[in-house]
Amino acid sequence: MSNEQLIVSLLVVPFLSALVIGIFFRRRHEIAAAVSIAAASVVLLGSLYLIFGNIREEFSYEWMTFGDYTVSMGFYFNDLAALLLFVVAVVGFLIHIFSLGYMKEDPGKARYFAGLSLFMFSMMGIVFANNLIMIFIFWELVGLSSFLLINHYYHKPAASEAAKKAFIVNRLGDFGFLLGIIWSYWHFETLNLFEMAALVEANPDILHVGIGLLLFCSALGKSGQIPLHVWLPDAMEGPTPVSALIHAATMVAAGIYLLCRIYFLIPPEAMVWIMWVGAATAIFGSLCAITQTDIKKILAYSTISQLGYMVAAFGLGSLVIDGDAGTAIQAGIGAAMFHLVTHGFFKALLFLGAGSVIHACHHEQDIYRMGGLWRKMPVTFAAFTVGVLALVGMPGLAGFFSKDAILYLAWENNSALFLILAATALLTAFYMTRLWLAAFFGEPKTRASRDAKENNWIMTAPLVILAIFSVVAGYDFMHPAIFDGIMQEVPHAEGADFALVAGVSVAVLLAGLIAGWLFYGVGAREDRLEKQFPGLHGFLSARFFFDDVYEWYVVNVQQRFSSLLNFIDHILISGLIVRGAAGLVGLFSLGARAAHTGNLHVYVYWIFLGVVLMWLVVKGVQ
Amino acid sequence: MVDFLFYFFTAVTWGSAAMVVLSRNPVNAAMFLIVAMVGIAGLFVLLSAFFLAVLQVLVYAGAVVVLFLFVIMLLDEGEKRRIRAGKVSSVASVMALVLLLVGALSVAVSPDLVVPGMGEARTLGTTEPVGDAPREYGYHLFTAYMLPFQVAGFLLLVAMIGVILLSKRYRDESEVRAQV
Amino acid sequence: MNIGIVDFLVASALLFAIGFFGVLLRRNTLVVYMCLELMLNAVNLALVAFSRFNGTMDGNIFVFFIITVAAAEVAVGLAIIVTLFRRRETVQLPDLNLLRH
Amino acid sequence: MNDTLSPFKEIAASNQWSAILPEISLGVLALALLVLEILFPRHRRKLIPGVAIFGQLLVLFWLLLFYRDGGGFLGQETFAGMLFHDELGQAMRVFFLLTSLLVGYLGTITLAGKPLPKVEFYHITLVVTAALMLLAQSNHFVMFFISLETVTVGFYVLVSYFRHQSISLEAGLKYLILSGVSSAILLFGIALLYGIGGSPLLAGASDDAMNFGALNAFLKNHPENGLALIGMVMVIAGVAFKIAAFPFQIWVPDVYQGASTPVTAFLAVGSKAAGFAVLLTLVLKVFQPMEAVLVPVLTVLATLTILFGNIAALTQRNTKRLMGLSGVAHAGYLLVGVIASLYVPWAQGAVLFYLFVYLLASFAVFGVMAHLSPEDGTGDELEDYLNLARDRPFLAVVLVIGLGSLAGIPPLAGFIGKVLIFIAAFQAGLYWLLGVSIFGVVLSIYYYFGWIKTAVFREWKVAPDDEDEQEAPRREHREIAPLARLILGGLAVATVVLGFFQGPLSDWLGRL
Amino acid sequence: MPESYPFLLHLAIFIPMLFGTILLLFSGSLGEAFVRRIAFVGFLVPAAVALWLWIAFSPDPVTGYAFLSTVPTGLEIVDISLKLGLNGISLPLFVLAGVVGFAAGFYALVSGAERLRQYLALLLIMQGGLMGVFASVDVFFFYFFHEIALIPTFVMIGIWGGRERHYAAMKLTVYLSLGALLSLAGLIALYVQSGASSFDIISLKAALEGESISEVAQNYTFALLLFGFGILVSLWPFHTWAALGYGAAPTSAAMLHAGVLKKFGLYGLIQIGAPLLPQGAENWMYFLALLALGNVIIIGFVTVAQRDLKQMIGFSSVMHMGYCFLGLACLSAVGVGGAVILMFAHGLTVALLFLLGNCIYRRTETFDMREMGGLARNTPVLAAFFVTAMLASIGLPGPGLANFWGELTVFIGLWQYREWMVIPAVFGVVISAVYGLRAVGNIFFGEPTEAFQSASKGKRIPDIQWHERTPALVLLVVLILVGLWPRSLTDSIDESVSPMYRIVVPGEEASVTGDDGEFEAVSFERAEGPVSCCSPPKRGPAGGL
Repeated sequence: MSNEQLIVSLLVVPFLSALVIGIFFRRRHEIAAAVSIAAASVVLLGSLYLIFGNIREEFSYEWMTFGDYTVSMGFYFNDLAALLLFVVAVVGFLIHIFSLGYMKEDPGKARYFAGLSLFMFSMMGIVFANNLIMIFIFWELVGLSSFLLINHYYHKPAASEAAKKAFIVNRLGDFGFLLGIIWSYWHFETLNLFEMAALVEANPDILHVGIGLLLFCSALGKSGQIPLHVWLPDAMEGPTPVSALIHAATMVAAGIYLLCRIYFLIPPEAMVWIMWVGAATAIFGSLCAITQTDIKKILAYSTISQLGYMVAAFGLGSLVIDGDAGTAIQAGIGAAMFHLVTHGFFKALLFLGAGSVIHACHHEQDIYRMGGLWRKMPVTFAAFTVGVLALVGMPGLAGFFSKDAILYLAWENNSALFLILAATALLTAFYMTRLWLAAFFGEPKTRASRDAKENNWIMTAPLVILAIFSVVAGYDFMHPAIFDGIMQEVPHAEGADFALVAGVSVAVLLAGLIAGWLFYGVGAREDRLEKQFPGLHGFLSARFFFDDVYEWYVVNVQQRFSSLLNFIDHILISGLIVRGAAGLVGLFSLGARAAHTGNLHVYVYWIFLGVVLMWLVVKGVQ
Repeated sequence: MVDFLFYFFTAVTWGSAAMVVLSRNPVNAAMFLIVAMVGIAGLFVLLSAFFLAVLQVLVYAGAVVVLFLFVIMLLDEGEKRRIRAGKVSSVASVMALVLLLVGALSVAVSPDLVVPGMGEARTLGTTEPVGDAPREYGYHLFTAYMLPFQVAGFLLLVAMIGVILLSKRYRDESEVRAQV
Repeated sequence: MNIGIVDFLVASALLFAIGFFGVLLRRNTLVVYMCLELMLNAVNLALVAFSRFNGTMDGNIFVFFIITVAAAEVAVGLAIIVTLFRRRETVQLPDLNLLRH
Repeated sequence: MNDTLSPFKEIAASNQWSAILPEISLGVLALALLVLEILFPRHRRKLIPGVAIFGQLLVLFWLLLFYRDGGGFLGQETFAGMLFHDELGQAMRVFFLLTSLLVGYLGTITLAGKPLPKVEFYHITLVVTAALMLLAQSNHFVMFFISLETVTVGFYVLVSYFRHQSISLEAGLKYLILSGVSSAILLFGIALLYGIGGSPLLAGASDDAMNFGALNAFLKNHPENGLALIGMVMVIAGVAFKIAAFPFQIWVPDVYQGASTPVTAFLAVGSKAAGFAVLLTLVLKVFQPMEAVLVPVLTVLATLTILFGNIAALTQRNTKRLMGLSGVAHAGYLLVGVIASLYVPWAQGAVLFYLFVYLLASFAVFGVMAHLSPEDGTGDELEDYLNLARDRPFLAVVLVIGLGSLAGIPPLAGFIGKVLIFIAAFQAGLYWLLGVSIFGVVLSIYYYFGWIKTAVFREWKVAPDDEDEQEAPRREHREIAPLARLILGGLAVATVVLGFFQGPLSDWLGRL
Repeated sequence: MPESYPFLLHLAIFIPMLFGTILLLFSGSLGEAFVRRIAFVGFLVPAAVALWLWIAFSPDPVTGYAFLSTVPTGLEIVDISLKLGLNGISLPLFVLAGVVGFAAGFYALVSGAERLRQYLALLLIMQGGLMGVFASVDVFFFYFFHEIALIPTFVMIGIWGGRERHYAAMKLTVYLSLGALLSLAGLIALYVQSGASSFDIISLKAALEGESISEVAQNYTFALLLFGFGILVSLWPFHTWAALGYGAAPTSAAMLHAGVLKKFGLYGLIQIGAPLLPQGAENWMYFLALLALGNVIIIGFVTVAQRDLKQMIGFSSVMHMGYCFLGLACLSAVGVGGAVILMFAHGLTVALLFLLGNCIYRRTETFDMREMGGLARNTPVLAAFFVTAMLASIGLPGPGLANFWGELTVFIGLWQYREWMVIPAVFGVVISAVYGLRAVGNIFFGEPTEAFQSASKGKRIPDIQWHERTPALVLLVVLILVGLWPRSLTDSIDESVSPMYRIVVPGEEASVTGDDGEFEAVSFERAEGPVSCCSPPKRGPAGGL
């Protein structure tokens, strides 16, 4: 099997899996799961072979042509793609395994696994695509699989609503993305990444801020940046493994990946915007996370915050004043991708941990209704703890390295940004402590948490594996030469800078942990923040009113506007104009009918006047 | 003399025609119609159309109007039911009459319409009458107008059958009547 | 002998107008029908006059035909009127309004 | 004496009776019917309508098979210029024969069981048909007038034929007086034309001024002559009465409603077609030099005719009046074709084609009407057509095809007719009329389909939420005779087939 | 047997018509089983022919048409003859007509409609007309067949329709007749002015290549065609017949009309109007594009406000026609090609939606989406079908890839025409997502509503059944097939569209080359073999990231 064939088959296998399950095994849940996991394994093995075989390819097939306009199905596998593929394949496989346990009793298991396979297919497409249209296609497809999976519990109105919201908000982002693609096509005459890069290289002036910002819209939607982040917390209505896979580790990170993949299309002016959006998202996410009580929502906001980190890191690439721009951007990419990888592992771990907890507690998700779980679920607890520490950036764990790289970059470039990111780090430590303490310590607060017990190995094994990755992913040995294209670009602080950045990092971490410990205490039964600072809590739990604004828009603007247009359509066009015209003609008709009075004299007058009329016409012509 | 006769016959014709229109009693109208017909016959004579003049008196005055009179007597509606023209209708018809007169006169008088010199050059005095012996009619009717003549025969046949059809009483008439 | 075609045409046209006026004015079917005959006679007059001044016989022949036709029409028309009277007991036009609108 | 007579002999020699054999045979047939009525014993008299129809069929076949060339007189004048035989005349002969056959057939349905004389109906129909044929071929105003009056007098009798009904008589009277007025106007116009065209003072004047050819030659010299213009206007007005063009259409609804169905059909098809044949002849062969004023006059008439006919028909509920008013609209479209024929030679063919398809469709509809309202004066309202498709599906299909063709819906022949007229109009540059026609056709869709809707829709399924729709009681079932099926079916099939394949008729299109 | 292909075209048109007529005439005397069998054959033949010809399609290089044949009908005087053939533009629509016709017919066969024979007969006649519309090379017959197909719609709505059927049928017919007649006037104008005195598209083209029509005449003629056809395609604001009519129409009729017949107008503009009247088209296009945006945005929002499922599908179909118009407005190979694909894809999708909508109705006994909910629990497969169809309709490049191809291509073309128009056009995609997903959510997800529960009376609601599934699958398979492999259609479309419409080279419009020409000198040299890893652009063309 040639490399090309291998790559294509990596794309096709999950698709076939989804298709086969959809058509043949809708009711054969076990077979469906087996098929899906087999596909995931094939993807995993093939990916590892590709990645570590150091195979890099570019090729394409023509898909459609009109005149000079051609769309091709193109594949472009490079280091960047390899890095993401690694995360997708590994995390994806682990989550398939985990799901086997988590979804064991679910009546829609086959559907669920079909969705997972569909998602793997779509994600593979994004990873491999070599042109913007193909990226867009798979971009929408991951959106679809996300929709289907969020909607897994479709009988719950909340899930249905959330899925709809996710899809529509993503479409909003894709609206910009598509505009950007179309603009790019006419701007660059091509949509092939490879050719566009060459064009930009030959003539850097051809870049356009508008294109850059429109393409960034894609990440805005998928990666949950302000103001399109609203769908991500709601997306937690889906099964927890899905949240782990799609809404934490891979799909949402794809936005970052896309930015990195098309970095050369984004001029520095756009980078600045991107950076600030990222920073705002980072701090916003962490602030929102503080007041959430749903374990998954906390993690979701945390994800938003971390994605903001990555976006900010990417944007930071623009700010290196000295030294040439290319390197600077590379540094941003390096930092962002590095964090993407580590975050992928530890956030997947956290979600799976949460999933394990939820599963054990019979789908209880409120952290104040858990408690004391560390004793009952030791493996989960240990793994979750590793995840928490990685997330907050405990030195020695993966998160520390990647976060430091970003902080360093910020420190070098923009102190305001550095402060924001540092504050985010502090808040992260604060809310994760709250979660950790409330969920795992103290007394069990509900019967469910009292009866909770450790899950079987199918669910814990992935946790353990991910925990290992969360520990080691930051170390250089994890990144052999094959990832050099990216990893070499990750900025490493040295000397005083290192000391400073690491020092600040550790300081905020400790501050956050301690503050959290002190403020919430162990095994709290209720949210202390809410009690003591109801104003602040209220403000934060309102999540900056984003959802209210959207809600208001939908109900008061969109719905009313469409009702108005509907009214106009019915009353004005259909009623007044069309029916009105018909009515007018009808009136004439009644008049014409009335002219037939039945009186012979009137008829003779008609004839008489007819002759007169004809004569007048003759005279008029002459 | 001829001129006088023309004016006389014209006046008689117009006058009695006007009386046909205006007289209230249909019988009177019919009588005036006879006078008008005779006036026209007189004009025919002036135009040397003697055969037609005779025909006019015989057919119209002698047959047609008498038929009218018969019918008027037969129906004998008399004074029972007589609807007179309403105000609006009268005004309208008078206006129509004015229009008609204007039209008629403009046809006849306007120099635009009539070829210049037509009036003066060709008068009764200066032109020769065309042959008007009944034999002339015969020649024409049996040569050039053979076909119309035959068709006219059919026309009269149809008219005759029609009249019989419409006037004849049928045995089961009452039955038919009941249906309506 | 100075009477020319114009004079006859005036006579005929006015007669036609009077006849038309009668058709418009009168309510009695029979009188209306008589007025129609007046109009036909006006035509006859014009035709005979034209025939005389054009020096062709066709006009006269045509009049012959018209008289024939008129007689036939009157016969049929009066038959209709009589039959109608038998059914409706009226010959006034405004009464004939079963058919309208 | 010989000298005087010799020109007459020459003229008499032109009386080629063999040129009008079809008309003669109809006339003889008409007379034969009267004779047969006397000869036949009472119980045999029922056969007479059959004889009439069979005789006409024979004439028709003979005409189509052996008399296609008009007895060799095509392109010639006969009877001293009284007649002119051309392809149009040939086509109209066939047309009127078909009309008369169908009228005769409808007559058998309508007259059945009525205590009315039957033989006379066929007799008059035959004479009128012969006169119509002559009218279409006439080349001289005297011939024109006489045949026209024969037709008219025949129609007086036919319209009031159902004398047991007040409305029939009333219609007859209305037709009588209005037709009389229009005849008088027409005659006055002819008189003026004769007077001016034969005036020895004018160049180009003719001895035979009532001959169409001679008049045309005269008008070529004097297209602006005022007297001739008035004459033209009055003649056109007289013809417009026959074709029911606005504002001379006013008699149509009343008379159509009052007359019995076969007579209405005869009026709607035969009389109207004759008017158009005459109009074509007059416009193309006589008044053509006056094009400059003729076209505007006809344009105004056509515009108003189309608009008025369609608009007035929109809210009409009586089917006969509806057919009358829609017939007015059709007259408008045909007028467009007539105007176009001044510029586009083949437009005559288009008018002819239109007339033929109008015949087929009209008789299909009138045939259904005749079957539905044997009791005249009743059953002519749209409401009487409710549930027709349920109770008498065959009639419903025929009705739908007929109405569809009248509305100009493909694949029915009426559509082809309209398209040909439209193409001709466009080629002639009559954009305004084209626009008006299209507007008119859209309006006509409304009432034709409204009728179809009434006949077809209100049946079968009753939506549960439409409580006002209740199944109407079935009408009593009346057998449709096999012959009726054959004829109505034939009309419908011909309408459909002509929509797809116009071969037989387009023959004439090419020749005109 | 290439010689027999023209014969196949005739077969595809006249077999259904013939069978339909037979059913109509002898409906009383035919057994039910026989009726079904004959109707099935009548629907199958066009579909089979369409698919066969799709495979066998290879146009003549001179005319661009394949399978040409001519039958005289007796109107040689105006040069009208039944000339049939297919080119790259008509092929997709011919296939569409065959496929949708089969699906609609199949569904009708088993729909259990009252008076099934008549219903099938009308559908068959309509089907024959549809096949004829797209196979006609003669403009006259193109129009002719359209009307043949239109009239059965009227009758079907009137007899088998739903709420407001009488009004809807009348309005639809009068409105569409108006459009048809306007376009007929335009076609006649084209015929007369072209100087070809022929209704044959090929001759018309040839005549106009030599001497084109004056610009003023082009403007008027194109306006007639534009508004005539526009009414038929429910161009805003002439759309009000559409949703009403579809709302009232029986399912199979709605499928055929919305899916296929409606494309007639666009097809006419694309195949005849714009290529033959280039100047007129050019002058009118901006206006058309504005109206089309009205379709997209205004009707988009109106669709959002709909509560009735069928009305919503109807309005969404109106909205999507806006995209096709936008594609046409570009007058470029890309835009028009996109419009053709979109027509094809939309035809399949909307037919599918009407079909599934009826399946839903049969289960819920209402079209009001507010009274539905949670249906997916009982009917997961139906839900899957419906979701797929809806997503295809809203242009998701997912399972219904074909729609996406069309929309994308239209957008690409549109940018070149007027950049700002792309923004509202693409925004329409968001709107369609709103109503599409709302409908899906309301019908299938969430808790079953009380009304619905009481309607089902505790009965188990069956999932989609074989007779519903078969037509749906037929439609879906073709849709996905073309979506996955668009070249199966686009190659032939391109072949026809490219000579007719201008091909815009991107660089011409883009600002890139406006300043200096040197940019064009850049050539892309692709590295052979495996691309070297990890290099930023300056290190080689592979572009490391």
